[in-house]
Amino acid sequence: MAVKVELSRAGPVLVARIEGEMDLAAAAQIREPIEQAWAGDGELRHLVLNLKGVTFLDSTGIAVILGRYRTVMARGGRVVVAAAPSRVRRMLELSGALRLLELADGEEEALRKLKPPPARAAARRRRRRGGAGR
Amino acid sequence: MAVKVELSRAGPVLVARIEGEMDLAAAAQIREPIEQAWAGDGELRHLVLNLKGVTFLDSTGIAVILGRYRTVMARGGRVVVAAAPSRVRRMLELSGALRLLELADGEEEALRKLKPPPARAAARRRRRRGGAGR
Amino acid sequence: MNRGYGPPAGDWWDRPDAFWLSCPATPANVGFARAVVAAFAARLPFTLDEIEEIKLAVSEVVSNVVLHAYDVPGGPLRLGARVVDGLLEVVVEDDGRGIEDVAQAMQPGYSRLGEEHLGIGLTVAETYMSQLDIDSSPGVGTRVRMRKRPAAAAGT
Amino acid sequence: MNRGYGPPAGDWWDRPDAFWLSCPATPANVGFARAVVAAFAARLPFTLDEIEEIKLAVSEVVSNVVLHAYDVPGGPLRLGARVVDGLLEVVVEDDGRGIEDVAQAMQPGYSRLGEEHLGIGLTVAETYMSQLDIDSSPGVGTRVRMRKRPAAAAGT
Ligand SMILES: Nc1ncnc2c1ncn2[C@@H]1O[C@H](COP(=O)(O)OP(=O)(O)O)[C@@H](O)[C@H]1O
Ligand SMILES: Nc1ncnc2c1ncn2[C@@H]1O[C@H](COP(=O)(O)OP(=O)(O)O)[C@@H](O)[C@H]1O
Repeated sequence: MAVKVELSRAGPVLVARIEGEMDLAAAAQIREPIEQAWAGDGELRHLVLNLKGVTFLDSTGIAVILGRYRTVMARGGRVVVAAAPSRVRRMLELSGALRLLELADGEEEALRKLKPPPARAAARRRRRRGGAGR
Repeated sequence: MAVKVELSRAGPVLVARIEGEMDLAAAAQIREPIEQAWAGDGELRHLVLNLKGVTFLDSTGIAVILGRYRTVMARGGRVVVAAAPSRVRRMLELSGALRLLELADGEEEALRKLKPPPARAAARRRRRRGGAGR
Repeated sequence: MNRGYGPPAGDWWDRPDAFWLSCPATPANVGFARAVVAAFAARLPFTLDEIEEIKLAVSEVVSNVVLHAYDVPGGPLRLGARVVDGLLEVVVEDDGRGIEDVAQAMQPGYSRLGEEHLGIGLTVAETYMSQLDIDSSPGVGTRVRMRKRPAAAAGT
Repeated sequence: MNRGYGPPAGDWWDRPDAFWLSCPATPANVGFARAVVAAFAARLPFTLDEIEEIKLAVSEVVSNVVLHAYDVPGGPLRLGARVVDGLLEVVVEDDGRGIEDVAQAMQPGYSRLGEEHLGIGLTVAETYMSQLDIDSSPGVGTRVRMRKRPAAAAGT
């Protein structure tokens, strides 16, 4: 019945694995541990929501996801939804939430998406240094 | 929702594979095809009930099984219940139905149980011939 | 009793975690009643095996309403459940013929119908629930109340 | 309206394949209501995907009662379903504040609450059901009626 949320960390990324039904009864149980972990660690920048175990998602569940999107945006981060079952994905589409969220097939792909490729990262560092020199 | 009954024949044995919930709503849907097949074929002697796909069994479902037991007994046959899931088995026990029915792990074992071993069958034939000679 | 598709007894809503449902007593509603009570019971810490036991008890008692209560099938069936001090309470009511002799009805093997009626339904329900009470008035109706405590909550 | 945990409108039982349920409007009863309607709908030839769509619509409409109808949470929620000419009809009623402007409420994006309320619940429910009607009187209550025809039964 109850929803389950398991949190872990991969560098600047908070990973939340959610299992069960994402509805009104589950909203606070999902919102609170994520917000707490986020507020308690200023190094966190991105959020991965692994929805592999989600068996139901309604608009209240989507509102919980988009609420976390706002939290993450406030630090300039990104939210990636990983492993969403097809019904969950369809609901994310219908609601328009996919305009704001990124999708990944699994957690690994999600983490890869959030890691800037070394070449680009280096280029960015160079650019930044160049800018400071001007 | 609806229960499914699939019938097949192995020599003198009628095999019924039942899937779904064996309750009051399903009783007639299980009873009728079995009785019809049985009545329409005087060579049938034994019944195997494969309950592998049974997800629920209450006392009405057991009554349906014991009703078939009476039908089969009337021809001097036997009823073997095959592949019963543990909850179904527990209900068969609680109800006392196991005093009348035989259990088998699978359909093959059930059919083997109903085939008299060749040695014994031969012995029986000899005995019968001997008796006739007296 | 004799309240058709009406509401429960006055004190039912004293416990806020509760539902009350009416529907006709038909074979299709036996499985429906099982599913409804199982869905409600999920809010208590029952194991999957305990939920199956609850479904079995509900199935037996509701089948009795369909089979025994009415001469013409499809009369009113009322089903409620609530949480009472951490226990699940399930109530099943009908406005049917009633039971003359409740002690006899509870005997394993007793059935008012012959052929393919084992007379063990109430025994099965009693076995799997912590408590079962029957309140019946001949010609008026029958009310079966069952309670079950989650094993996980034992001693609390 | 304004009938507390009471029975449905007088003509409800004209269709014998029906149920009527009352319970308090609480978050836990959102999932319960979903499961109840899904169990009832199993008697019609809906696909598993259609059953999920029905659950979604029920979840949206019942969540609205929990979120919007009452100032103090836990007021009465009434839920019924029946089979009408091969269609599933679902009715959800409350005795809450009601909706002043139904057309506005139906607009995707409109919500009386801010923060984490998307205002798309009624749109989602309407999308997944064949029909959705709202009958609401401010200060008295709201009644949402939805219907869905099994795709397998199309043209029959
Ligand atoms: N709701 C009811 N209305 C009238 N009679 C009932 C009802 N429930 C049970 N009974 C009586 O109790 C008897 C025993 O019930 P039960 O143990 O469930 O066995 P069975 O249903 O196989 O007869 C029934 O045969 C019937 O006479
Ligand atoms: N049962 C109800 N009682 C009162 N107001 C309601 C009810 N259902 C819906 N509403 C109104 O309709 C609006 C839109 O509902 P909906 O589309 O489900 O979005 P949301 O629930 O996110 O606000 C609600 O914000 C509310 O003002």
